[in-house]
Amino acid sequence: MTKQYFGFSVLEQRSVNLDSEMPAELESLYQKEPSLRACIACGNCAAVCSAGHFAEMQFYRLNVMARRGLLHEMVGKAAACMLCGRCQMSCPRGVNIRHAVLMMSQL
Amino acid sequence: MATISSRLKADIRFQDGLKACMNCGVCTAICPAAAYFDYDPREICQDVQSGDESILIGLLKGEQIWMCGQCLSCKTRCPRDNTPGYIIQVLRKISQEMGYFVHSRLGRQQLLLKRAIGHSILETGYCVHPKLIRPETHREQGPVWEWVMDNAKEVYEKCGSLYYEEGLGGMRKIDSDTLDEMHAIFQETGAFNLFDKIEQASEAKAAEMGLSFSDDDDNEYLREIQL
Amino acid sequence: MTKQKVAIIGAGPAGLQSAVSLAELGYEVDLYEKKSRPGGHLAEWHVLFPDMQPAGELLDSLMQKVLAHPQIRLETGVNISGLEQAGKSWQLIQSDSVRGEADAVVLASGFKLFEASKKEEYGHGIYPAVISSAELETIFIREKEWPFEKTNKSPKIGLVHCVGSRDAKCGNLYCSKACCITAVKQAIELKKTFPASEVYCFYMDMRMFGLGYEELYHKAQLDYKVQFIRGRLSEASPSGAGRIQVKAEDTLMGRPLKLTLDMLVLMVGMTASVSPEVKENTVELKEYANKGEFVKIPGAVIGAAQWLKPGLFVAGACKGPATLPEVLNDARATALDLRNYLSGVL
Amino acid sequence: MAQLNWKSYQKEIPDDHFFYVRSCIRQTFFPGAETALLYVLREVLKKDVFEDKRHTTCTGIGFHSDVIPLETIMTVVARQLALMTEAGYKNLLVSCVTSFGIYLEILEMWKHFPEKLAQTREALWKATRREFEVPALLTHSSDAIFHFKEQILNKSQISLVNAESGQALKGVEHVGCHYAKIFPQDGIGGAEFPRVLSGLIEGWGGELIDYPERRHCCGFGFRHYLVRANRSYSISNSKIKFESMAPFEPEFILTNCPGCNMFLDRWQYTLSEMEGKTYDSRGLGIPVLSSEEMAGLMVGMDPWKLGLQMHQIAVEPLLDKMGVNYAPKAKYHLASSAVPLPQKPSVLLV
Repeated sequence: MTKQYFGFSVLEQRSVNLDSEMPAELESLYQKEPSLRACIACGNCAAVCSAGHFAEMQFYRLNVMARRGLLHEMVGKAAACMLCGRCQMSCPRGVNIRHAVLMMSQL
Repeated sequence: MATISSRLKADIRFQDGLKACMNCGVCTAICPAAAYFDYDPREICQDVQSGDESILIGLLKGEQIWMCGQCLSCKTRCPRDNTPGYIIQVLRKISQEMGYFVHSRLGRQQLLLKRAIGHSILETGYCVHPKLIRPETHREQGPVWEWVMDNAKEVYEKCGSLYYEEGLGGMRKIDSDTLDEMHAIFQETGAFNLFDKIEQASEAKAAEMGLSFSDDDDNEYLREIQL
Repeated sequence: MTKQKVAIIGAGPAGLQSAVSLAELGYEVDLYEKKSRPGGHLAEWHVLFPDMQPAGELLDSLMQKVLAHPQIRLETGVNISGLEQAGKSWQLIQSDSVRGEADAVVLASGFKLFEASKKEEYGHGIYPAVISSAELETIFIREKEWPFEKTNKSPKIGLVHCVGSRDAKCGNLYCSKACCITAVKQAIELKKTFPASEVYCFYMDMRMFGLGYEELYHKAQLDYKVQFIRGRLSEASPSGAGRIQVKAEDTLMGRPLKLTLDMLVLMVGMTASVSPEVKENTVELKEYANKGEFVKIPGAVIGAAQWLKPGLFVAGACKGPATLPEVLNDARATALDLRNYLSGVL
Repeated sequence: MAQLNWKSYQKEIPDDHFFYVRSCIRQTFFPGAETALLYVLREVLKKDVFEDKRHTTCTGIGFHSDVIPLETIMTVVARQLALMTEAGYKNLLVSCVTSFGIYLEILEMWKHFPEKLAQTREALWKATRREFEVPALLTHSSDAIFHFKEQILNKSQISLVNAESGQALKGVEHVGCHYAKIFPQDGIGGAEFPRVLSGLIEGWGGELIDYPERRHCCGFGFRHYLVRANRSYSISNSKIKFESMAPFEPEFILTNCPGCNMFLDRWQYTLSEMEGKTYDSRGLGIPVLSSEEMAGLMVGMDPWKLGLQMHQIAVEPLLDKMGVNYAPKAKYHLASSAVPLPQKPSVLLV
């Protein structure tokens, strides 16, 4: 069949679909850095982030992306981290952020 | 000059539309626009609630306020009785009043809508009518629509429609006295003012973009904003 | 001199504790319960947050004290519909006739759970897989079956916070306080029952105000892998084979989110149970009907007596959402106020 | 689908004496639906339905596309009400769901902001020398059909039952967003479990099927359909609905909104051309009928006078199941000399 063109297209949904299969690497990320699970998305990490001044870098959002299975998006954003570790000092839940970002960017 | 905040608050739809947002996201969850676009009615509420003029100008100049489809599904669900869809109506109104709508690709389409729907109301008394739905610009209407249009008068009459004839019934020709009344209402209630603002801002934008502009459909600006 | 008598309306935790405290202070206590058995909501609960103590243990210990005390007389199946003041004493009215008399009264009528079906978009009462947090407790105490196949050992389960609370559409703008921690407690119990399950909590704010609550939340995340999604559930709909599709916004991502579940638990909030109408010499105890307010105590914050009018005290969650420890302490404090009143200090 | 709360959303629907206002979209795409409504009410049920030929669009589509100011639409609505007042009627009967929402919203605004009502009276007087009363009752055409559904069934030879097998026909509903989502109290059954269409499906013998995206918008979106480049939004949202209902194998979709009716019909065709896919097992698509069209069939109207040939999705499979008596060959027959038939779509069977 020749597909007709109508001047517009069918779009991809932006919704997060938690029914889709979670990537296998996700479990290994949490095994390597279990403290990731303790994040409460308070935003302290993003508030003090050195890279955040120049790039769209909010660590808590990386963590949410990972949990939603959006690893590709997460890895791309994690690259902006300079591993300065200020976030780790400010995290109220003791997440080992430096190590976590390192693990994220290596996925 | 009135601030955008005060312009917003002066509109009853804004008074009704934003009480106090608590950022819960029930609106975005079921928003047909949020399903496909980088659009988030919750964030719009938060932005507007901030009252920050630079944020508000950003909204008025941006693409996002034009993404809402006005289904008003958000109104049903909001636990704080807000209606993001009403806030959008007011933002769009102000964006047109202040000429900011031409800054965005989607905003510029207001000229098309003004010329299609606005003119149709004045000329025919209908927002839409069969002759507006030309098969060549509405291929999604399918081959049956083409057939309907090819045989329009007979098909409509068979279904009990007057098809642009005078009389009492569907798709009748609306008499000139009635259309005169519509004109008078448009004049009295500011619709022509809005039309003029849309035309003027569009014409200025066309000049800025180096595109030709005219009252008829044959100009570069109109073709550009259709894309 | 005969002992002074106190009547208590409601034999839930507040009424039971009031009865014990007042009897220990030396009063005769008439304890009236509308239902056929005492205990209130506690009698239908499995374990208590944050220590996972069986609810039955607490109720048993309260009941033992009540039954063992010779000055407490417990009557169940008695619906006190109003009060009449005659001089300094109070008459308790049960369907137009005087049921008893007392020198002071404690209203301890507790709360009603928000009726989950009123939050229509969640389909409670329509879709069997949608249950309330109270119904989940009855499943835990094995009075009810799981709403999914017995063979399903890895169910996907969602818990929705704030159902009937913080919601102008339901007329309840307040926070019911106990639901966040109840969700965390229930999520952990679910993971203990079904270790392979996936459990999601949909919250707006995690209100972990009590001692040990935040720690339990932390534990739910780390040890039980409960997932917390910041977004209020917008709707639930049937997606075939008895499953439920839910929609929320993942507000931290700024994107809509969809998920299909085997069971959806609605954390129902607290609503008033009676709305007293106070007149000069009478008090009508009106049943709460969808709209109504918790019993308001004038000047409660500045430490005034917890009474509606002199001699008519109010204890526990009928004044507003409260946790069990708060209710028990409030009952003790009310007993002290009441003693001061009857001994002429207050 | 058990429905718990719908009884608490009852609205008063008048038994007679309606002032009727038409729908732009319906007159354009489904003229027979309005013919059917008037035939059912006037000829079958002997109701008084008055129409004034001077009434116009409510301008709702222009309003929701932001080219008509609030004050303008209020005054245009006021003019319609003035015609009703002049004719001595109190019950407004509205064909269009967008209009229905507009009337509800404006009446509500006038209630909460009486100064707007005063301004509108003044503007209408200045522009047209007309005066108006607010209507006593506002009825959507699907409300009216719901209200008279038993009488319609009593006059009917057919029902939503497979005439051969005796099985109830499986139907899904799609209620237009502006019917009850804006003001749940003004729709039969409210916004979450509206009864206006589900009551017809069940009341006329069909089997109602609930599906996950039942409450999702068809995707009209006003400016999203009206500007060609934006139609992606429109078709993509309809697709959410089709994919969600298809596994339940509905035999028809019942709607109460002229726009939704058109989109759910046309987008099935467009999607089939774009993606090669149809949403039924036989490649025919799912027929989409409005409550007015269904009522017309029930009382024995000829499908081709009802305008069902103007649908892109073939309705014949549904007509056959229902046992409707019709002439298949007359579908595209017109009185004038033989005209060519519509072209066949490349995927969708017709």
